[in-house]
Amino acid sequence: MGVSYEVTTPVFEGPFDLLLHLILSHQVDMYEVSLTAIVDAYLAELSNMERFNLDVTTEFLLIAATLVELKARSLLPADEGVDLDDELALFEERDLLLSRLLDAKTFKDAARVLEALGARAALSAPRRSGPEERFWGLAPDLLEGVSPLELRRAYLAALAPKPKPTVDLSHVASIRFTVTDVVRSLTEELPSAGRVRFRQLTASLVDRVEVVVHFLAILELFKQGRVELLQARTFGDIDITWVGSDAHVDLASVDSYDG
Amino acid sequence: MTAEPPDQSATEVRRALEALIMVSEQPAATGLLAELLEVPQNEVDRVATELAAEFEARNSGFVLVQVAGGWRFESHPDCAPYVERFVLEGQSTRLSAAALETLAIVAYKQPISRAQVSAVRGVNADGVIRTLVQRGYIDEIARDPGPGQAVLLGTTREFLERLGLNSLDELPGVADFVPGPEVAEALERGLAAEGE
Amino acid sequence: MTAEPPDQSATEVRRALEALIMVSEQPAATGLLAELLEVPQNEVDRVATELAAEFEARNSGFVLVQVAGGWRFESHPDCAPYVERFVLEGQSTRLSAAALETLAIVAYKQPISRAQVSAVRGVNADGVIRTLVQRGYIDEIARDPGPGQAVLLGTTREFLERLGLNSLDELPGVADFVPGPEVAEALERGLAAEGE
Repeated sequence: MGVSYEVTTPVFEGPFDLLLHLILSHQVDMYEVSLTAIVDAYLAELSNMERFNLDVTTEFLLIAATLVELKARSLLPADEGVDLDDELALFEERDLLLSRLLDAKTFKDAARVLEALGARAALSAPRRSGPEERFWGLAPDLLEGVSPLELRRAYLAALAPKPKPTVDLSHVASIRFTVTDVVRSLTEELPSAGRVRFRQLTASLVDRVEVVVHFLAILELFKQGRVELLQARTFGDIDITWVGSDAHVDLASVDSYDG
Repeated sequence: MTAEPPDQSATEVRRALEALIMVSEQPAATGLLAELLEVPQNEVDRVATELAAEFEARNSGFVLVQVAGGWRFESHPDCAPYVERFVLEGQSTRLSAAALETLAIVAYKQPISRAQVSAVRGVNADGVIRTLVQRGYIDEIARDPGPGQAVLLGTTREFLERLGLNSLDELPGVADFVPGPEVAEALERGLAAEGE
Repeated sequence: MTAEPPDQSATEVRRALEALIMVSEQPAATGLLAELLEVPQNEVDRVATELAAEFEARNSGFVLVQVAGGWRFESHPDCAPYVERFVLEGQSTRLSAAALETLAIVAYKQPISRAQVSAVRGVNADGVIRTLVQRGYIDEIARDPGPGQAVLLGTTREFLERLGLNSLDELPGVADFVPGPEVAEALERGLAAEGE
């Protein structure tokens, strides 16, 4: 590809952060940059990430899946049989990704301004000493009408367990299994099935994220040489053929997705 | 008081204003000052602005500034090296990049729910939000009227104070940050399938 | 800095002095000021005395005075009627829920450090504590013997009087109430954090 990229910041706050960094750091030779380079760099970063939680992983994977989809489209020869809906959906996906990247960039820049404002303000310390002691006695008695029992009530209220800030999982709740889970179950099912189509495999799945997880599991098995993949045309169905021996599938390496 | 010279009362307002701002622990709200001095609010702001200029012209070690809807005395930024050694408050730990970005999202999109913040960030932001709430920058400011009644977050008065802003209107417009066409183009090209 | 005019450093001392006295919550001790400004103590007193005269000549609403071995800005006695009204009317007449909770924590858990109070409340409580101290309900009653020597807070005699209690033993019992594990943890963590 000839495009070298350097990751200057080892920790990325999220998939947009990473993708933004990758794309913008390629800006030097913008016209040379290919989606393939971006996808490769992104996936390389992804596999470098060792331990992170399900939330983070799925978010990264979703973006990865979109990128892979975009890439797949560019690699495969154009075909007049392409489903227009699929193509539109892909464009929509890309625009969505683009607008989220623009958002990420916007708030990154806004954050820098807030930081500068805060740093400037921090050069001054406010006066907070309040009225001189001679005025203190004039202040209305704030405890008027407060009984010892009310004080007790306030104490109990202060010590009562605070409602734990709940983690909103609505955006990931549909994932009932991880890539590892799917790899494991596919290694059990595929040998007897021999050959299966991807759409057949995922027909019963409702949520797109689950399809993505299956897709990534298949890619993982492909990487490990357990299956062969054949896609006749863009957006066409994928034939999955089990070629692996009965040898133990390396689940440990898959763990890096969801550790 | 009956035969006072014409500008005596102006002097009195000016002196009382200085005294009140001096004893106020929070930025002294313009409305409260107007009430106590029995003058219109714009008169308070006018006199205070004049005073601020006077202290600056005198090359004072303190400044009179308008912050979070009120007036307060602060040390002059030039004196920071001396004040830093003395005031512990100035040494509060700095916000991480993640916290600053989250703060920017809340500041510009308030009121906003936790889930919405996470969506913009692309990762779960609950931990960062908790830190910002604990440090007083943001707080729950409303409830979503919708079915979930999600807590909506916004910036606090303290946020204004820490950033030295009089009101949210003083934040640079978000339009200033929207990436220019060249960045948008670079991003788009980055995502474009080659061969197009 | 090489070709600075002869009185540049005198101006700097004067400005820094104003800044430090302005932001000091207690009268700024002459010894401490001398140390921070790197000038002799009598120089601090000389400059401050000059400044005090200058502010008086300007007919300011504030005065610079020497109290308890230090210097501080105060409101001018002439402006006392305004300050009195400010203290009487400018502030809320009821304890906020947050302030009452903070007071209750100090009352039941004394002696307790600021950090521990903040940890139990889950938000920084310094502002509320300052108000409670000024109102005379709580005060510093000891120092943590640990490495940080944190100030430990407790309730005052005034607090007991206002609540109509003879002693702390008369506070309604809370023995049957066991705080949740996170409160216990907050108490421990608060102490540890302050010791750092």
